[in-house]
Amino acid sequence: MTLTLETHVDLRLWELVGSGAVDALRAEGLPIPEAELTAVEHGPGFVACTGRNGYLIAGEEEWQQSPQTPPWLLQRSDWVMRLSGARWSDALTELCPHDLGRLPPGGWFMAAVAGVNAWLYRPASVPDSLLLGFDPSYGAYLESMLQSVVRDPSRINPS
Amino acid sequence: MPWRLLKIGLRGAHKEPRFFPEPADLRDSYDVVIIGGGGHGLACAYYLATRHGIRNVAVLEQGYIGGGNTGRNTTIVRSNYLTPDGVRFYDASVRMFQRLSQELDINLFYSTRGHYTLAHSDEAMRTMRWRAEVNRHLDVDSQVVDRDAVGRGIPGLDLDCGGSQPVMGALYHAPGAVVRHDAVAWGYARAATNNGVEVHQKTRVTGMQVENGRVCGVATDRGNIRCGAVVSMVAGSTPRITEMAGLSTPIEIFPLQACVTEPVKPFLDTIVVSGSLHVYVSQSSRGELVMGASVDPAVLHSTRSSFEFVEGLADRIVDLFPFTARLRINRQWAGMSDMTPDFAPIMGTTPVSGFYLDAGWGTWGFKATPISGSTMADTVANNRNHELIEPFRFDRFADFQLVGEKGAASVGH
Amino acid sequence: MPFRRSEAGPREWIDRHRTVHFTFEGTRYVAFAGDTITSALQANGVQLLGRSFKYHRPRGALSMANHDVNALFTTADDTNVRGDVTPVTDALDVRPVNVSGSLARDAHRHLDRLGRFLPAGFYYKAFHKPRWLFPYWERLIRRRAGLGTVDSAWTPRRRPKRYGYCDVLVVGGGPAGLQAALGAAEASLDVLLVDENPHLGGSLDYEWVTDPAAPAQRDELMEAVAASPAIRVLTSAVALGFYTDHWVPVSTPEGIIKVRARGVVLATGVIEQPAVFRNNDLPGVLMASAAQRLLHRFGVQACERAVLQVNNPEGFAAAEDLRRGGVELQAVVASGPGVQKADAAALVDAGVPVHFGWAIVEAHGDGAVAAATIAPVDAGGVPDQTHARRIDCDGVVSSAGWGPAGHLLYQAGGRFSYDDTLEMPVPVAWPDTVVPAGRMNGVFSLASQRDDGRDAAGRLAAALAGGPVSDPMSNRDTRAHATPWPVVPHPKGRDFVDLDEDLQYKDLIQGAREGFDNVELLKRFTTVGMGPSQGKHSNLNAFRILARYLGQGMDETGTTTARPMYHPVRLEDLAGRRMRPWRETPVQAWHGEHGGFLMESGEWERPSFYGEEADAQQVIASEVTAVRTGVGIIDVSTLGKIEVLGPDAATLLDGSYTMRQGNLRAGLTRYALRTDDTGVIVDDGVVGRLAEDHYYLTATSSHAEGTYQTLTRHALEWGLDVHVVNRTGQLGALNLTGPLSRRVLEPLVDVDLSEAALPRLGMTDARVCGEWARLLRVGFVGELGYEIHAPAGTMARIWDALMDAGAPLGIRPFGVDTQRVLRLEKGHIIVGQDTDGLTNPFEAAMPWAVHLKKPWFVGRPALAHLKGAEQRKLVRFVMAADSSAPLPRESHLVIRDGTIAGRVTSIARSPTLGRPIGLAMVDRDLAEAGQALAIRGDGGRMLAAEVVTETFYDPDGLRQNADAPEVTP
Amino acid sequence: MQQLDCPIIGRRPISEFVYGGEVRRPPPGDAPLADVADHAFNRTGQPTVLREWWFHRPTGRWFVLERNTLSNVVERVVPPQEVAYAIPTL
Repeated sequence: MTLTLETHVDLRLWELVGSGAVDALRAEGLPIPEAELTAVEHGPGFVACTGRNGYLIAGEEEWQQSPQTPPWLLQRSDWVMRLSGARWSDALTELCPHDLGRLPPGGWFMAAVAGVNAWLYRPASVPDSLLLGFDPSYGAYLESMLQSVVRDPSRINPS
Repeated sequence: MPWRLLKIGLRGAHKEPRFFPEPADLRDSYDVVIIGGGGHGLACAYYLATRHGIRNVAVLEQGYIGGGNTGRNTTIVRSNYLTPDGVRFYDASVRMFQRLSQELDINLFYSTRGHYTLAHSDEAMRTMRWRAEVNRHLDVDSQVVDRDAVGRGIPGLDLDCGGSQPVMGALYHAPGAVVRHDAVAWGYARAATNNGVEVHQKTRVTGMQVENGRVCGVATDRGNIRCGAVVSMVAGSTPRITEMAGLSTPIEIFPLQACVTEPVKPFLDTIVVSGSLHVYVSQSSRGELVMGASVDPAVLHSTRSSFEFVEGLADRIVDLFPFTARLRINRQWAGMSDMTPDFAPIMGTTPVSGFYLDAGWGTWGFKATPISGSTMADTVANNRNHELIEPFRFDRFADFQLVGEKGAASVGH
Repeated sequence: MPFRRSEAGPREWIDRHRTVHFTFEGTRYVAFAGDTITSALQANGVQLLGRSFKYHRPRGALSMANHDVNALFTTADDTNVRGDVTPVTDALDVRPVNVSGSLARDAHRHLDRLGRFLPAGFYYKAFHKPRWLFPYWERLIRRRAGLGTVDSAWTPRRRPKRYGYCDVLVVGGGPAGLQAALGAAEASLDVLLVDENPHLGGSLDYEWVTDPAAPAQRDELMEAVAASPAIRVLTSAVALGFYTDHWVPVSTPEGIIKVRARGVVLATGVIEQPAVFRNNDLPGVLMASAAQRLLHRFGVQACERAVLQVNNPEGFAAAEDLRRGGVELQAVVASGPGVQKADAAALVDAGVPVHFGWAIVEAHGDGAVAAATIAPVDAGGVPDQTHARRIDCDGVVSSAGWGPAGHLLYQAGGRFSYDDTLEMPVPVAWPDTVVPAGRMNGVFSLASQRDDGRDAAGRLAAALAGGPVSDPMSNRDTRAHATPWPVVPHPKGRDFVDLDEDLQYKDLIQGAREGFDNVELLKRFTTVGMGPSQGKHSNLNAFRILARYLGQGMDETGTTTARPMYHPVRLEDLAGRRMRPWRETPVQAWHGEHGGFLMESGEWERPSFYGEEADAQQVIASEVTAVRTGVGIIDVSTLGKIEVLGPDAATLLDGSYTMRQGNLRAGLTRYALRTDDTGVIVDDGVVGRLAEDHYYLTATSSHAEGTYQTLTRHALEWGLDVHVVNRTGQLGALNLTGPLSRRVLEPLVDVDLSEAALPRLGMTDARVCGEWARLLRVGFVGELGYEIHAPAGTMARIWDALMDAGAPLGIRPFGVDTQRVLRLEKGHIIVGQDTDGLTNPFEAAMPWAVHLKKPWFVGRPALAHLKGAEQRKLVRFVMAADSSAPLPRESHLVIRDGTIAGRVTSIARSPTLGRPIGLAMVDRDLAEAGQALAIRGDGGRMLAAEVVTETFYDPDGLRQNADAPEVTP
Repeated sequence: MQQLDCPIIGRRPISEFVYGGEVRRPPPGDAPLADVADHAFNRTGQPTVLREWWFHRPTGRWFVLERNTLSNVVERVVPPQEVAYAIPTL
């Protein structure tokens, strides 16, 4: 069973924070996640609610950094990778203490992966794949960690 | 074959005298009650009896002697501290340790091995130099050595540390030693009891009587005791005792863990500490690697072990000594460290008359055993702080007069 | 074929169709695939497997279960290898540990004769007088230490660790464990079943083979487990310990799996305990379960003619088993409450002499068992020598009783109590979600073990469902399975209680007599249970001996703590894959390609300067000059960068920093100093305001995360309406600085860079090279300068564009070391270098940075009292320009009247001023202008310096004016 | 490894958290030295149920937990409003 790692997923990312964020999303015609730490699919990406009046938008939109009134729109440079294959969650058992096999399609999760804070999104419409995003300064490190997991044929799983 | 062993062998082992007397009943009054039958408490009792003629002393231990941090530490003795106050104090301790086997007539296996504190950054090198300069100013043998000298002094050390945080140099402290920790407690216990002190194991202090700002007794699970002086030398249990005395302190309790490997033939003759990697290691006279790291991240009054501790420690030891990868961890354990904000102890008189405190040892209590015992005995006998412990006085926090030991303390044993 | 192999058995682990060749002490042997080192050597008739730790006594197989360390070996790349459980592989080269020369002719074997001179704790009593001789003895003793030898050429095999998850973890694949796994699976729980052996089955494979009902039950259980989709199985998998919140690391041949279970069934079984008699450690003396393991798992007969001591029903069954396996039973002795004559019926019928009320008092032999002496014994283990009989034999097999493998249950908070009926400790209390089952729980018959497993699973399922948990059903046996006193002390000793540590009966008695008469002190004094097998075969007997010595019960005597690991585990396995997060700035590649001399700085790697290390001083000086006279550029992406947004942003920053930030005008920045509750400096940086409700600030690289955490916490505890966004890695940053910096930048930006439009300390959003960026006019290095912060994805482009634009003006990249010199020339501090863990702003000579007019900020209550009370102060000093003496170094001491009066915190030869300058933290009365300082340099050489008060370079900051006339490079 | 069970983020391993220490309320800016020193240094050292700050790094959230420092059991998650206080401003 193949497991593949796409090391650079081309998505534009924006962070929307401050009062009026929901209205702004609505005004842009973007879907609105129903609760904190959940996400809804949006084109090739998603809209995730990361906290009170805080949203992470991943998609194809190009905006300007916002005018200086709330809600503020901040450009993000997250490094995004995609792990694909039926056993993607097994691969992450080496790097992440959470049982990601239980993350449902459409599920969103923020956790430490190989010691780096990351967000994880399992697109509802693409079976067996996971998007991971994180601070770009850790990109080369996490890429090397994930590559070594994907390439290691000796991966075991209790079975 | 030493004469003593010949004698034992020829006459049969069973004729050896008891180390400790049979347990006695608790009396209802003593001159001095020492809470805590670890190294500090037993040493204090010994010096009270032998140097100050105060023999009507009870040492109360809730478990068994030496069963707390005395029996849980990694047995390192050194004096390469950062502040002159700390250096003087621990230097006096090292000097006492060096002759303690003979004084107590018990072989403590006091073994001078040399102590390297590795530096992996410019910042660490600056701190090492600072310590070396202060040490040498006070005639303590410490020097900064460069990377090559570290390589020569510690065969098998990977100076590149597995690929990150390479060793840049070290503070080398020749007098650094290891010593059989249990034997320190036993030696003091025997010598103290031989001089009239009573040691009561399995005796828990449950309360303290303070009247008009003066201590007049303690309650125990075996009955009440009247006394004129109470000395608390209980490390991780300190806040429970100070609460009984109605005192607030800055002491917080954090678990400190350690572990040993199976015994292998000696290959590591020195004590190696890495502040940046947060590990320290030495090889015991049995051949085990004795290893430790920094305290656990959160307050906890428990000696439970955590797996993440051995994982993290192993990860770093394998970086430092790659060939030890195949050694196996046999056993892990934990003690409770009484930490202070400035990483220096709190010693001497307190606002409660007759109540003396010896606490705040953090991760360094064992190496202070003889000097703590002797200076506290002197302090109790004269009801004023011994000059060596004056900088560690109880009320220094109220005056914002802290001891700056924290700079040397990211990890240090 | 080797002579000891028996006929093939139904459950054996070996594959008789595959042979492997291995070498032991230079001799080649043949074994079968599936053999362990110990079984293979036994099969080849090699009985002498090791030498003991202290006396170098000959040792052979004892438990065959990794409960002793008689058989430890060194291979090409490992040592202290456990022969009982380590498979032989082709071409394996095995040597014994702890011998000098060969096993048979070990040079230290004569130490055995010195035993009487080396009693327990002997080393506390000798060697320390005279003091000067101790190092001699110490060297001698140290050479004797340890077992195996490590090889400094070994390299780590860092294999990944994994996380595992299940509803129910079942530890132990014997009858109780198998049944518990099935029970949990039937309750729709996801089960992970682990067993340290390479095959499931546990005692079904060797102990129950004489029970006619057992094979069918075994097959039924094994098939059901294999067929259950809810059960995953891991074999050769050791559960190392039980940690907080059902965290059980399992060591497997492929690496460690850290299992998080919701509930755990501990069906870990029992550990057979040796009988204590003289020479009970001779090769050929082994436990009955070991003989059965050898026979049924490996097809090896432990011996041909045996004398057996059995104190329990299992022992009689084992005797019958061995007899049927072809061993001649010369005599069977049996004593204690665990013995019922009916158990011996089969043996008696077969004509085996069975002596009730007798025990083995001594084994005889030189290097291997040749005979045993048996005698009637009383309850105290005292033999009636008048009836003693010596019987020739080549094997002595004992089944004295059992101890629970209760380590994990103990660690989980379970409690044990000694059961006077069963004559073993049994669990009496445990958490609802950690349940014991099977023999460890005092349940012995096959049917009851299965019942117990089923009950355990049921109770656990109820607990996990949050329902009421019924009281445990007692499946416990109601008869003894051991003798309370399996000890026959011998006047001549060699009656071993702890074989790891060579401890004899008299050692324990002596320890107790000397006052070490509680379990913990006895353990520490005698070292009982402290060897590599951690008391698995020794603790119970030692506690029995102490209890009897003290005349008290077993529970009153107590036990020692069962600490992890259950079996020792390799450092490399614990370490796992090397994971050290490291970070890169957006310009990282450029530095490498352009000669940056990179140094680690926390998780980052930063250029110290651009050039060769050997030329460092020269290169740094030229970089300084480039900045002072032209233009330089430095990557400062590692700075913390934090956005503070919302109506209460000003309140948050006013409360968090020492200086006022609420009155900052939009478009300006201000120095920002952060202290803690004690008034000690924590960090510094710059706070800028973009709008009424919008601030942007920087923190030092090492405090970026800490600043973010502090601000978010304050926002909560002060109940503020504010968002704090950490953009540290999201944005890159560079500082373009020097008198020509404006000229380089101007063509690339869409904003006016005049002093009026973007003044000193100004901040604005702008487009640089068409990309969004934020410009900050900063002055850390003392020249006109622009920090440019931009998204990580665009930073490299901006950097390149600036390098191109600056090329005609001689732009130079500069590194951190250069920046340190530049800031020193300006007298700016570096927090953590010029300050220490106790420095407050007044000591750092920065009273201007503390706005005590603010009613409150973190640290204000303390600083209000500390002002004017400082006893030391940071000062600037200069040294003579022409001195050829080596400079003092940072951390060299200031000495006055022979005492320490301060220390140098920063020092450099200033390229701009042409003389050494520095900062020192000195006693307050030395902090006056013109004060002479004596600094003790390398080699104790005293060096003279003078305190100055004025900033070394450009005290009025004229050079930071954007409209200042340009100097010509 | 211990887990902390927090609102919204669920059960998380303690390795994802930063310990923030005991929740304490600072004295006013002009408090007497004794009060300042008491707040700055003294701690509730004895075993008890302690209110503590815990920061969850992956989601950037602070939690206030009441934890028994003897048994290590988290007994309650405290809403931040319960520990909030107003700071004096200009």
